[in-house]
Amino acid sequence: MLRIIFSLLITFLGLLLVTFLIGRILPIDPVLAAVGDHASEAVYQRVKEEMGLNLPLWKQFFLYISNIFQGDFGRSVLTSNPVLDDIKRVFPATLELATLATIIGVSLGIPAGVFAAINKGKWPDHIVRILGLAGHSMPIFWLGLMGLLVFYMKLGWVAGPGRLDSFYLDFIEPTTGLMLVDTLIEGDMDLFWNAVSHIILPASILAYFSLAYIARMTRSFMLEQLSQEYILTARVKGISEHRIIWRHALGNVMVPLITVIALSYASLLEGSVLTEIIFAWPGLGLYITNSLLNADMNAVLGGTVVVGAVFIGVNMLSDVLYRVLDPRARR
Amino acid sequence: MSNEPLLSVKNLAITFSTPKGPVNAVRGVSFDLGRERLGIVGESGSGKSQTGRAILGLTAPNGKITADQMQFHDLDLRNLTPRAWRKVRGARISMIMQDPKYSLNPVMTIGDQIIEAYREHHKVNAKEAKRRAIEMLESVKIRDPERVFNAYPHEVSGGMGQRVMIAMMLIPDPEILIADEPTSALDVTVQLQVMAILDDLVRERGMALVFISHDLQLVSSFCDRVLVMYQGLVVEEIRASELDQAKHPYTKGLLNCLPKMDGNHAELPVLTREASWAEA
Amino acid sequence: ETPKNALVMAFAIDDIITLDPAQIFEFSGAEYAGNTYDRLIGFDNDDVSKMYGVIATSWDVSEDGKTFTFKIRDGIKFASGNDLTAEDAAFSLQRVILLDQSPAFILGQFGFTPENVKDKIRATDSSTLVMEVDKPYAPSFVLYCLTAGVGAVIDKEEVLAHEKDGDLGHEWLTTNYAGSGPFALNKWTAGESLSLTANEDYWDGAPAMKRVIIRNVKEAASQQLLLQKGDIDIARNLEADQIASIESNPDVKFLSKGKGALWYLGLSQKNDYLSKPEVREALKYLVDYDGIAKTILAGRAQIHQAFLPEGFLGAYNENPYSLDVEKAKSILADAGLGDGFSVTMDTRNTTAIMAMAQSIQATWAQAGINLEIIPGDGKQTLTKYRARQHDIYIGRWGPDYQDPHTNASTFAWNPDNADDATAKPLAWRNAWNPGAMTAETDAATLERDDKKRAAMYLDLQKKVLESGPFVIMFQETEIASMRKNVNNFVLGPSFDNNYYRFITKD
Amino acid sequence: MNAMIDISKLNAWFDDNHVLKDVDISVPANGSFGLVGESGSGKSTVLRTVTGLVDDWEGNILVNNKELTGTRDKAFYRLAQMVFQDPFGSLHPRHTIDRILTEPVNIHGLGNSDARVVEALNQVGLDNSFRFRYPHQLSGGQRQRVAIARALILEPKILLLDEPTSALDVSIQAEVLNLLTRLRHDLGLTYIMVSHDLAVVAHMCDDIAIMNHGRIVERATATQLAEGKLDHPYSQQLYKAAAGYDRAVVDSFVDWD
Amino acid sequence: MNSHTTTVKPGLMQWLTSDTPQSRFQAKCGRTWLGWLKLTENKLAMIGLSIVMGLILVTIFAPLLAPYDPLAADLANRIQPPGAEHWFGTDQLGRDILSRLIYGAQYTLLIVGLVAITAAPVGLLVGTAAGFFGGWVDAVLMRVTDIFLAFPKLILALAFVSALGPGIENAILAIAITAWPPYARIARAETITVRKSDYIDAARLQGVSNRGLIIGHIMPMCVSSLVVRVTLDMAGMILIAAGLGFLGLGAQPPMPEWGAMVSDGRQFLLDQWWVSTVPGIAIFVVSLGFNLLGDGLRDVLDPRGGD
Ligand SMILES: Nc1ncnc2c1ncn2[C@@H]1O[C@H](COP(=O)(O)OP(=O)(O)OP(=O)(O)O)[C@@H](O)[C@H]1O
Ligand SMILES: Nc1ncnc2c1ncn2[C@@H]1O[C@H](COP(=O)(O)OP(=O)(O)OP(=O)(O)O)[C@@H](O)[C@H]1O
Ligand SMILES: [Mg+2]
Ligand SMILES: [Mg+2]
Repeated sequence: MLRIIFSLLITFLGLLLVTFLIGRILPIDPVLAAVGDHASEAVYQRVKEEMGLNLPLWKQFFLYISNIFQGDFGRSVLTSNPVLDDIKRVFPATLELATLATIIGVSLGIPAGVFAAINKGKWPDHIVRILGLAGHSMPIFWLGLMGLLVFYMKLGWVAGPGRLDSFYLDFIEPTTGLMLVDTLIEGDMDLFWNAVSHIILPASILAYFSLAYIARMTRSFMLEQLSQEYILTARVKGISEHRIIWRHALGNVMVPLITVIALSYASLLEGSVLTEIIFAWPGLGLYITNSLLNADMNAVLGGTVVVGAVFIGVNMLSDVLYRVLDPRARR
Repeated sequence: MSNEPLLSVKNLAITFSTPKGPVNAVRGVSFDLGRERLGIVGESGSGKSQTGRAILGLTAPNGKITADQMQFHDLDLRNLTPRAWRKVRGARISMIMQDPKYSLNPVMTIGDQIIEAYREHHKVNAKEAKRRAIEMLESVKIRDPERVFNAYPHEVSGGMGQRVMIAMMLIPDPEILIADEPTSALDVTVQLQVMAILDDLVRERGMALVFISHDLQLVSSFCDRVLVMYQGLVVEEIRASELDQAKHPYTKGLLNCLPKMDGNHAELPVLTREASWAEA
Repeated sequence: ETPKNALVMAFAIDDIITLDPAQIFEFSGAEYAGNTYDRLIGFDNDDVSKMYGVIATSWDVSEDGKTFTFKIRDGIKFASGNDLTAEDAAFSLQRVILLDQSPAFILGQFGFTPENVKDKIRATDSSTLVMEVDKPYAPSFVLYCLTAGVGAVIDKEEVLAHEKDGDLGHEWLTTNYAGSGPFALNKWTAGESLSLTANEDYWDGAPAMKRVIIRNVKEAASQQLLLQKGDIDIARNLEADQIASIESNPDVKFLSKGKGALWYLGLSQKNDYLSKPEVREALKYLVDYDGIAKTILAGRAQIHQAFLPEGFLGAYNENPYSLDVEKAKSILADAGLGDGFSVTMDTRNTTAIMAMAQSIQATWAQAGINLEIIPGDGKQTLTKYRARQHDIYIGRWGPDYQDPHTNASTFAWNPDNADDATAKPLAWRNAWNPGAMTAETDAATLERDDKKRAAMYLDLQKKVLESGPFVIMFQETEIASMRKNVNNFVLGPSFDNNYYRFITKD
Repeated sequence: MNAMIDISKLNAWFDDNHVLKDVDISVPANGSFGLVGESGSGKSTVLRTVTGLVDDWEGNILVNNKELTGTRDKAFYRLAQMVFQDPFGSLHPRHTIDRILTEPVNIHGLGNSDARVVEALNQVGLDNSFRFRYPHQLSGGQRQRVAIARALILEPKILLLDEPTSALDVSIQAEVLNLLTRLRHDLGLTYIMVSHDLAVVAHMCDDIAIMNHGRIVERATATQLAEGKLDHPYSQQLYKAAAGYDRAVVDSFVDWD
Repeated sequence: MNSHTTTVKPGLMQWLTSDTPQSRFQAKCGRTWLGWLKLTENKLAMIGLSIVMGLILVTIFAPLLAPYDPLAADLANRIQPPGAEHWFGTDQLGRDILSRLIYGAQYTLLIVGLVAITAAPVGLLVGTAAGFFGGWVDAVLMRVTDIFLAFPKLILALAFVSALGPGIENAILAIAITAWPPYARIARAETITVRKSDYIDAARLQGVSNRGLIIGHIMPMCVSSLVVRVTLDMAGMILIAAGLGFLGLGAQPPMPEWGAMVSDGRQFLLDQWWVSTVPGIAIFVVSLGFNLLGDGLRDVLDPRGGD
């Protein structure tokens, strides 16, 4: 246990250090984000000092780390909020999107993969594979804009960019920050359905990506399991093919699959900058990118810590699930 | 006992299509099976397992089966629907696999796997099924059936696993049991213990047993009758007790090349194969 | 469809970093302040030389030109309910100097310092504000500076109630509101939205729109979709081609207004080629002004080559240069550069600038000049530019206030061309020493006769046009695309005079 | 007697699992020593400890009168080589037979690799046509011959054989056993041979030890074994089991786990 | 389908498929030939291969194939719809999209090629070393891998591009930096299963050094799953490059890099769809090609991976 915590700590420190160094080598002047292009030299110098940028590098890093351990991530230059507050706002937006996308991706991807595996080499297999590959091969911003054009503009099935219709924006005070949950807490079904109609398109587009990956991995794990001896045993017992696939084979497929799903979930939780831009979705990816492009390093570091924590958290969760699903891994 | 055949196979042939061309794994095998212990021996790749699997309709998809006859009671095994096969498998013909380590589902408890076999063919409630399963585990001489029932396959030893396998395959009470090298992954002593259990069960239930092995000595000491296979052909069929009078040079050669425990370090006679053996 | 009494707008507002008028220096921030805070005085959007009182009802300039006295309007209330007095006005202006944020120099150039500002700017009674400047500046210069964002009047009592560590309420006001304007802040969610509510008691009449919701939509194509679908009333950041493509849409109309911002190339004089006067001249002949204006910027800009935008006092509106490859070639040949040369250009990666850069790249190639475009994000190219590490910088310069000095002091003024200079105007960034022009620029601020002053600026512009290291190309036109039923949106020459308060919807 | 291999008080551990307990083995030059016992009794571990594949061990191992330490040098591998149980797993699937055999020659700088490879192949009864095949193009018996050839190419004095025939058919087993017997005579090799098959060990070895749970429970000569003169009940049981299936005998078995 | 059997001389066929090759060269050829046969059986993989070959050919013969100068701006002729004169229309500066597409092929090839030959070996080295040595070497290397893995991919790439300055080479470097950690993981996992195997022990007993073991024995076992993974990832690399292009940090204008073309055209997507869609389709087709090829290669190289 101590070992795990220690190695987590090292990973975190490493993450911070790398981020910090990136911040320093970026040829972007962080002061510019704070004072703008037209500021006078005096103001510029004063702000630079205020930001602690004239200290030696190691001192800056040390200060930053010690602040973090006191729970202080500093203030973002761009939003002038404490970074922690910003993250509390942007992360739920990403979390909501990523979770829904993963739910869609998993609930369609696994059956698709299984379906392809049991029909290996026949047309259902080819269809699943081509559709899956397509999901992996299209630029997401193109797909996003096309999705908007077709489903929002032309067909009117879904709502446009944003998490809610604009004039609903003020009506909701974030409790959890998850729009779907908050609207339910408020008990306003109109708002809830509005939120659903906004999230469904970006979530589906992200889901398409994870679906493609999950389906492909499910297929190949499934093929591997179906050639195992215990499947033959099950057949010998006279068990229905249905049960063999969904209980026996899938039960074993879930074990490696859980890691695949976790990784794909973790990568969605990092936030997809491009999707967030297209769908005006104020999420983590956009936040970090914007901060990075303005050398708003407190925000970038804070965001990276969150992403790192999410990554590590999801990995640990998948380890736990792995143990639950695979009795061999239990101790 | 063996006068009325349960299963009659005539001229069974199995051909696999592979990238390198067709492989004739089994070429015209015929035999009748009564309520007896029939051994099939032969070296690796001679088609023993494929013969056994064909009886259960479990040949791999790239394999093609032809036979003049494959009669099990009133069922023609050559053209059963998947649904009909499921009624036969487990309930009427069953099979024990070689290696319990790979043949049991690693993520299901042993109990669940046994119950599943039983309930597939018997409409009983879960409690009754569990009672039967525990009973069955006891009858394969497992000392702590409750514990084993709740255990996962990796938590039991190889010998134990093979007993579980036997319990699982016998619980629906089949008429024919095919055992494909059921003990070759086990230690010698455990091997014999498992065979003793099998022996008892066959005697008690009046089952027909097909015992597949490459160990001539073991088969001859255990079975009633032996089929000797070579390159997909049955080259000799012989009563087990008369094995020392085998006529076919292949059978004789196999017997001869076993090392003996006589303290003699001399060269072992080796098998010189003749092309004519492989001609149908 | 949006509600009748609310305005929904898509606008890239992620440049807002503060809501404190003493610090705001960004486009969308300025627009926010312009709609939520009142200033002492304002100017007519259509004729900027006409100034009128807003919070001040009238003003006087002393004989020596150094003392300005303002009479404050009665009966104005802040959103907090507090009465607005001259004390608030004085405090607001002092606060700008005391906080010394980016825009502070706009007032600071009149000699105010944190030490003296409390004496120089003061309320003599509840309705009189007195301001003493250090030199007899042209009165229009001083007054124009007061129309800028730093002139916003804030609620002293409210702000000081939230003071922390003597910050004059700066931290609080960064995300909060203490004004008296036609709209009040409802909520700002950085990077997501900004929402305003109407001030029902506004002294000049309550706005028709009870709510204004501005949503941050970065992607122009998304803005276009939202507008076409009717989910927003106004889209602010459509690109020229998008506007062209929805021009025929009967549900949409456009409002355009010439802005003060200029598109220009800054040619670093540290580069051996660019420091040759012939090269500077030739490059001015090598931009396809017409083509870019008609196609890439279609409607979003007009050709303008002098450093004062049209509408400013003394602006020079002739455009002597046009694309003439042959002429450019012969000029280059005379300078011994007939075989051309290679330079780089730092280019921020927005659609319009990138397209312009590529067009320029293509025309320069015709004269044998190999232009390498170095794309980068805005802050990145700017960082390089400010550090004088560029060859050429293609950029956009917006005036800080409505007086000509704002641009003169950056294009034509550079008292110290050393790398460690304290003042860093555009001329400095391009390592250009304008010589006597620096002094002439200073002199123009003290010319109290507007006619003469205009002539001085005209002269400066012509000199810079001829010899300066700037290829000024276009003056920006802002186009707001809106639904047919939206009326009376007002666009002013700069962002802090884009007004929502007159908007009505059919 | 001048022992080629002399192991005394050998103990070995895998983590906390004590798998060898005070094992003593002594094999004279050109001798052949058999180790039998059930699965997991530690037979392989004895051989792997000698060859340096086990890290955590104690005791004395003398090979050719030289005491072994923690690491084995190149010279040791020219003296002792090992043949693994599984001919399918002990040959690198992506290397040709040629490469498998050439590599040790080059590493030890023996030179003349072509000739050596051909010779090694001939020694194990494989002709030149096998040289450029991949392992998957060979049968089990042929692979085991290659494995033996690889061990022989360094001209060792000692071969450690870990169940070299248990994965093979009886007819092939006979060929491989004959080959091993012939090589021992021709090259004057010393063997330690591990097997679970009493008959194989009895056929191949002069002295035998029976292992159970990491201990040697009984030692016997080949003749003693042939006559069934074994004392320990476990050895007795093994002996009886080797005779084939006999219901009565099975009932007398006791569990050893 | 059988045309290859008729075009190849029977003698050569026999030589190739011989079970008893007479030389190293013959053994290698035989193995390659068998792999090739297996690949040719997979129709999808062949489609993938032809797409990739097509890409390579287009790259080589771009000057011959392209009807126009890909860089020649012609503002008068901008955003023309597809037609007889410009098959795929023109872009916002009036450049011929088809010609840009043809010239852009080389950048796509460059991106995937360079990333593959930088990221894969780094990942392979790190992963095999970590898996082989275990202990603290493993701990350190895997922590570093984790750190890079825990970083959002695009952001890491972005950071490196901004640090190094934009441009195709730096974009490639940045993508490579983000791409290696998964390879290290794969290689490590593979190494761990392999390092315990008998043939590694056997090699050790021949006196092979650790370095020799890693390079000569372990790496060949990891290469096939890595090759498969790399081809499957190529689509992702093209897309990340496109994403960098979208954010303006990929290729330098006027370079006709496909991702940048998609991104440039997006403001016309709603009305002049072809400007963005045509290069989008090109990216899709090439990604598809690599994916199909990768899937096919898996069947050939890595029989465990599914079939
Ligand atoms: N799916 C398949 N495709 C191609 N050939 C196959 C397939 N399954 C089995 N074979 C071939 O059929 C032949 C007979 O195989 P079978 O498994 O019956 O042998 P066996 O006698 O059981 O051998 P062992 O003792 O090794 O188990 C072998 O040559 C084998 O390679
Ligand atoms: N690498 C290892 N890590 C941990 N435990 C091991 C390892 N190798 C062997 N063991 C354990 O050491 C004990 C002895 O193993 P060993 O392989 O020597 O037995 P064996 O007699 O050769 O058995 P078999 O006949 O199955 O080959 C066993 O309990 C085994 O589980
Ligand atoms: Mg078999
Ligand atoms: Mg062993």
